[in-house]
Amino acid sequence: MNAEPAQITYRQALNDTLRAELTRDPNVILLGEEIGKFEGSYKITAGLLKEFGPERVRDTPIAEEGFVGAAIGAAMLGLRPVVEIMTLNFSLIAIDQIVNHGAKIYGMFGGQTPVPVVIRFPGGGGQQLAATHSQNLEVWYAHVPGLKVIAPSTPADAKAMLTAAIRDDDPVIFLENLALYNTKGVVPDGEQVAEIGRAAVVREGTDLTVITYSRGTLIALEVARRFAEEGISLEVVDLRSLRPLDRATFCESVRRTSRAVVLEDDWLSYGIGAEISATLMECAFDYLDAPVRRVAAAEVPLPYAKPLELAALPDAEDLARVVREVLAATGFRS
Amino acid sequence: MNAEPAQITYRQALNDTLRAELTRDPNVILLGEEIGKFEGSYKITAGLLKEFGPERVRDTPIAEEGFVGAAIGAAMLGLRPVVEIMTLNFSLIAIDQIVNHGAKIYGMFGGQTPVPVVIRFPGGGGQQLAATHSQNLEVWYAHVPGLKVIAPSTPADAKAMLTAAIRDDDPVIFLENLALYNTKGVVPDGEQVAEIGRAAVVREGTDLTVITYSRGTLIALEVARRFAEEGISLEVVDLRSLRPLDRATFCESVRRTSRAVVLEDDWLSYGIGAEISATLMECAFDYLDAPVRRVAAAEVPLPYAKPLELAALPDAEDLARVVREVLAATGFRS
Amino acid sequence: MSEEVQDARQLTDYYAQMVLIRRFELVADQMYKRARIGGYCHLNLGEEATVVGLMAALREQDYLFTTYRDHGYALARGMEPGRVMAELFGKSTGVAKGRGGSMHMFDAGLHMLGGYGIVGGQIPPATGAALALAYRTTAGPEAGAVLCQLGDGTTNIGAFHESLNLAAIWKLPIVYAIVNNRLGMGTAVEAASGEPDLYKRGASYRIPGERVDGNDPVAVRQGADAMLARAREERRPGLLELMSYRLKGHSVVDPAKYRSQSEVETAQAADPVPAFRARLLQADVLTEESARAIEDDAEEKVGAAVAFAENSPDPAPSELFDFAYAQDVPNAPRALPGDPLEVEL
Amino acid sequence: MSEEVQDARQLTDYYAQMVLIRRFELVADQMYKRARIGGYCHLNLGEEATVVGLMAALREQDYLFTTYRDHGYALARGMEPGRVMAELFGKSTGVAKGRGGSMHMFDAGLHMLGGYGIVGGQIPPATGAALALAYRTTAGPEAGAVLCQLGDGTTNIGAFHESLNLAAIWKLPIVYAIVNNRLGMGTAVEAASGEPDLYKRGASYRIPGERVDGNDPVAVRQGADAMLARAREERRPGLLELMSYRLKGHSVVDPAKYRSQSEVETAQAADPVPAFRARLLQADVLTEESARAIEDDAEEKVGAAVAFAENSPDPAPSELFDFAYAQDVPNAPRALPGDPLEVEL
Ligand SMILES: Cc1ncc(C[n+]2csc(CCOP(=O)(O)OP(=O)(O)O)c2C)c(N)n1
Ligand SMILES: Cc1ncc(C[n+]2csc(CCOP(=O)(O)OP(=O)(O)O)c2C)c(N)n1
Ligand SMILES: [Mg+2]
Ligand SMILES: [Mg+2]
Repeated sequence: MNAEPAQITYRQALNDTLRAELTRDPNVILLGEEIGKFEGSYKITAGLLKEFGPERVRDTPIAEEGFVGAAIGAAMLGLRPVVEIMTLNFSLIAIDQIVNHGAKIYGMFGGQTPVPVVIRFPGGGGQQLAATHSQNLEVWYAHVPGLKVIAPSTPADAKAMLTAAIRDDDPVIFLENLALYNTKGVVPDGEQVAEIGRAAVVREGTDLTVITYSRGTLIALEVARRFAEEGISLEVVDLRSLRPLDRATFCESVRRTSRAVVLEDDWLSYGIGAEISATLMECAFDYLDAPVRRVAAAEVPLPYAKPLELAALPDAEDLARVVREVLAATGFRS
Repeated sequence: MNAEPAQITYRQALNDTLRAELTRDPNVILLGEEIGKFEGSYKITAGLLKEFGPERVRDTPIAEEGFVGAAIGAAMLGLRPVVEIMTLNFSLIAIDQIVNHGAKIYGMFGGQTPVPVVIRFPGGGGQQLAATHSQNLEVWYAHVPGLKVIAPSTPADAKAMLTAAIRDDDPVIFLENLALYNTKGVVPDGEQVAEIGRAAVVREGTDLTVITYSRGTLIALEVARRFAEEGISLEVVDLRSLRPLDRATFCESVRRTSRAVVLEDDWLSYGIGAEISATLMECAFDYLDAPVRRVAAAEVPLPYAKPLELAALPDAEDLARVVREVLAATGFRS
Repeated sequence: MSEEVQDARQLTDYYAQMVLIRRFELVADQMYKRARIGGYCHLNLGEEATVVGLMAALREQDYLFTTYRDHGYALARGMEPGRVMAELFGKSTGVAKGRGGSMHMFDAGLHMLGGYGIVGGQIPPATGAALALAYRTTAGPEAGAVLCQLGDGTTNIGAFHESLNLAAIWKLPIVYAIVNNRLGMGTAVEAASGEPDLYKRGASYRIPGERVDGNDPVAVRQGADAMLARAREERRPGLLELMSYRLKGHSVVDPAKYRSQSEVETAQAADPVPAFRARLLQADVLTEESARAIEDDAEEKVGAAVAFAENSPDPAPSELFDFAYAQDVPNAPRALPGDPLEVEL
Repeated sequence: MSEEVQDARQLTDYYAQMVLIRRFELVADQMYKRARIGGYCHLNLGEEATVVGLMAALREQDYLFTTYRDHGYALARGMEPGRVMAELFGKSTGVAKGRGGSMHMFDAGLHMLGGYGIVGGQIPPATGAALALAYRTTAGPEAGAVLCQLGDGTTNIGAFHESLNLAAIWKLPIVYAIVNNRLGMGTAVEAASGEPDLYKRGASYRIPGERVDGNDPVAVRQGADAMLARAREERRPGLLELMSYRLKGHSVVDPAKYRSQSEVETAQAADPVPAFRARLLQADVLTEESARAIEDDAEEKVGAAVAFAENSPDPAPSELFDFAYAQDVPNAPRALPGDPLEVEL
């Protein structure tokens, strides 16, 4: 007699969470370009200016270095700013503040002043936005001690992980994805606080582990469903946290399945998948039946034209093909 | 009856090469903070202002984004600017120009206008410069299509690779290292032009391959000499080019030696070594006797205090220890 | 040819260009809504007089850098409408071979060195182009100069500050042209800029600034001419502010709800295209007939542009790596997603 | 206490602070040359009057952000000389526990929120600190404000522009204090800045600017007092330029060959420490004896600071990860170089 639980979008989950945290804690403020009157480039902050006023939902000029740095300074005095950068691509303008300041201030000054700031932005291609507006450079941030870097793939995780990020005392890079905003899922009511630094096995399986995050998780789950129809059982690990990286979860999985494929949206060389594969080299060497393979984007500035964009970005077909190749290489029969 | 060939410093090799290229091609100009009157923070440009004048050796204000971007624009009109950024750490301020502009302009606009700019800077820690002045973020640049990223380890390579970089039509990140400037080596006379994109086996060996670059090469060679005294034969691969990455050279080496250790100065997670290990996973899986290991920096903002700095950075002892561990794990007896 | 006749020809030509841009943008809007165009699409609707006036002042030897709001500049600088539309359609025949799309018009031959999508991103390279001109050529009335177009909202970003300072101390032949369309997305100039009289911001670098009516192509041209002349002859940078207005949303998909009805009505009443038409009719430069002929011609040209774009080939996936590097090197990656690593042993 | 006596005390105190800084820096220079101090080491020699005047205007509730040239600020803000010296020595007792070194003095309790080594890097966070003050407190004569110190060369970087603009439009209680010591490393202000009258650069944001003699601590204090008062009471940012001079090289290792002998001589003649001494003797605020007592006291304090630093323990390698995160999370990396991956299965 239970009604089907209501599904909400990833966008809505973010919006609800920001509202809840603004309501809960007066130290939480939002900063970003066009987050107020315009309601956000991707409408994540819709309605919040009206509800909380311009002191707490603050439109900024186009000055990423300035306002991200200002958020860092405000956090040093105990505010908990949540900054929106329109897309990951523009975070490059603020990266000195993020990496040389936000990530350093706590440790470099001997642990005196935490920097509880959240920096949110979507990455991702596939929207024909061309080379400068389609990047997945999360690996840059994931490389940097002092930052926490998280990337939820579902509305429920978006809620629980954004809540955790806002309450965390360290600078958190909160990676969203243009392709996820309209995806839907069930989101539990009430306060949900994820533990930052934990991956999740989002589908259990026995034959091969797909390791991925953010948008990739949806693709991996779709591919796993397809393979299930053929009696092939894929396990899917959603990394969720890129720093710290929960190596144990995927190592344990791959030790069981003996086969692994990484799916990532970024460029192959020096991408997220490199660390996953290198980790498996160390933690699952004796368990692997075949080399770990990576499915990643072609290494070119992403072109605008749709056929080229499609060719350059990894998709379900690419993943399925590689999964099959790995299975075949290990003489797997379902 | 041959005299011992003269050795010059890495610094001198760079200085000589800049002079030679300024002399050869009027399109070559130098730009950077304090490169003229002050002769360069690390004196790489000593004497050049006097020789070539302020139009060609141009002191800039402190405005990394501005002058790196200006060099990119000048390159679009056919100049060949060589930009010095004082250290890698400050390149973060210019990174939007480097990655969103320099790396994109040729491809994104359909191949109409090359961007022949060289961006030089030293990376590296170990000088007690603390967290914001000691970073090794070359992996960020190595991840980006459209850039070429090279990192010579010897004075001879510094010369041949800087010459190649200046004559190359693409944006080249030329990575130096604070610890290398005073190191010496023989540098062949006359024009030397390296091929960008090639690694080098800088010491041949049979038992284990150490893969490294920049400062790491010197350490690896030293460790290899020590092991040779015990009758253990290490091969050393100097990557020299991080993008493109010459996978064939180190894959071939590891297929022969069956054992590999990566030495890198950057932070372990998502560092250069991750890609090397992940590559070996794919190209040498069946040849490896033990998992590839990585020797990298501890993942903290680098502290100022010497004992902490020493603990955080990889050195010859760390490499030697890991080499021994890998040899032991594979039951190696010399 | 008498000056008057010449003048009349010029004015007629301005009108023709304005109408072409207007028509092109309206059709681009349609084509976007019909999903012929993807990504972002920012139009010059309302800015035609500014665009045409600026381009009229620019000579062949000069260089142009713009923002992502660049269709009008591409057309007025001389790119074929068909190739501009083909770029919007992502076709191989596009001015950037379909790689760039709406935000990234480029033609090396015409010295249009790009529309740029990162706010402020074009300013340092434009400044560097002026550095190259200063390095290579001598000042004089025929020397080349650079025009760097930017939006009002863009004056608040660091790259603006750093670049203008470089241009000042290095005495570069460049004019920074701020198209003040009153808004950066939904943010009014006054809300974003401590000094909303943007032309005054040159003072921080001793760069002279001037504000001009951006709805009058003649005034725009004169303002730009004077500053470009100083750039050419004296190697002094200038800061030109063109007061304009964005008639529609920030991009095609923006309903621009953040503006009041009265604001929109005022703007529409000042729409530079009908205003310039009326002025030329009044001055007997145009007749109702000749005006209509111009408008019909624009319609036809844009129609042909669409047809050209429609009939042009898509780039083939096999061409993906064609412009990976300007100069080839060994080991450059060319793998498609999921391909095994390319390691030639 | 009569005003005159109070005044005399204050002036004496300024002198004592100036002398302490002077002595501290001279000893730091020695200690660097004896390899007790590593990394970079930038001294306030010649800037003592500016430092002391600024710090005199700053109240307990205010916040301070500076550059890497920060020893004097640390001392004048109230840090113990021994802990400042210990920081230079990289000891656990240092104000940043030896993590930061010369460029990174910090004391949360004293609201000294850091020396910063990236040029311009301190300006956005300082602006954000002012935002936090504005958000949390009401304007008024007792309200807190932020003082953000920066160098002349730093006014050319984007972060300066973006931050001042934010402070202007958001009406933040902050004073940006440019210490114009005429040089950024070897580059003269005129060579780096299109507008070398740096206080005028506030005009781009309608931020009032003022130039003050940085060799006179009283003038500096008065200038800063007035601007801080406006920041506190009216929430208006200010731009204060202090004309100063760097007596030695950019850092301890720089021989400063790029300056002429005459330039150096002029500067030495204007050295603020002896000048202020002479002035106080002249005004009978100090006697030769009381002056000497102050100087001896400074010498003793700095000597004690060195002894304290020498005798302090080095941080132990086992403490390397102590401040990796403010809030712990699972899987945070704690491996030393060469350690096998930490994977708890
Ligand atoms: C660095 C950066 N930040 C943000 C954006 C998103 N964005 C694109 S256009 C725009 C507004 C620009 O306004 P203005 O400079 O006035 O130009 P207009 O669009 O009015 O022509 C913004 C914020 C961007 N492209 N780049
Ligand atoms: C972004 C950045 N670029 C360059 C440097 C190197 N650098 C350190 S101090 C300095 C000069 C700064 O001059 P100024 O602002 O006048 O301060 P002063 O040293 O005179 O106190 C430079 C270029 C840096 N630390 N950060
Ligand atoms: Mg605008
Ligand atoms: Mg200075």
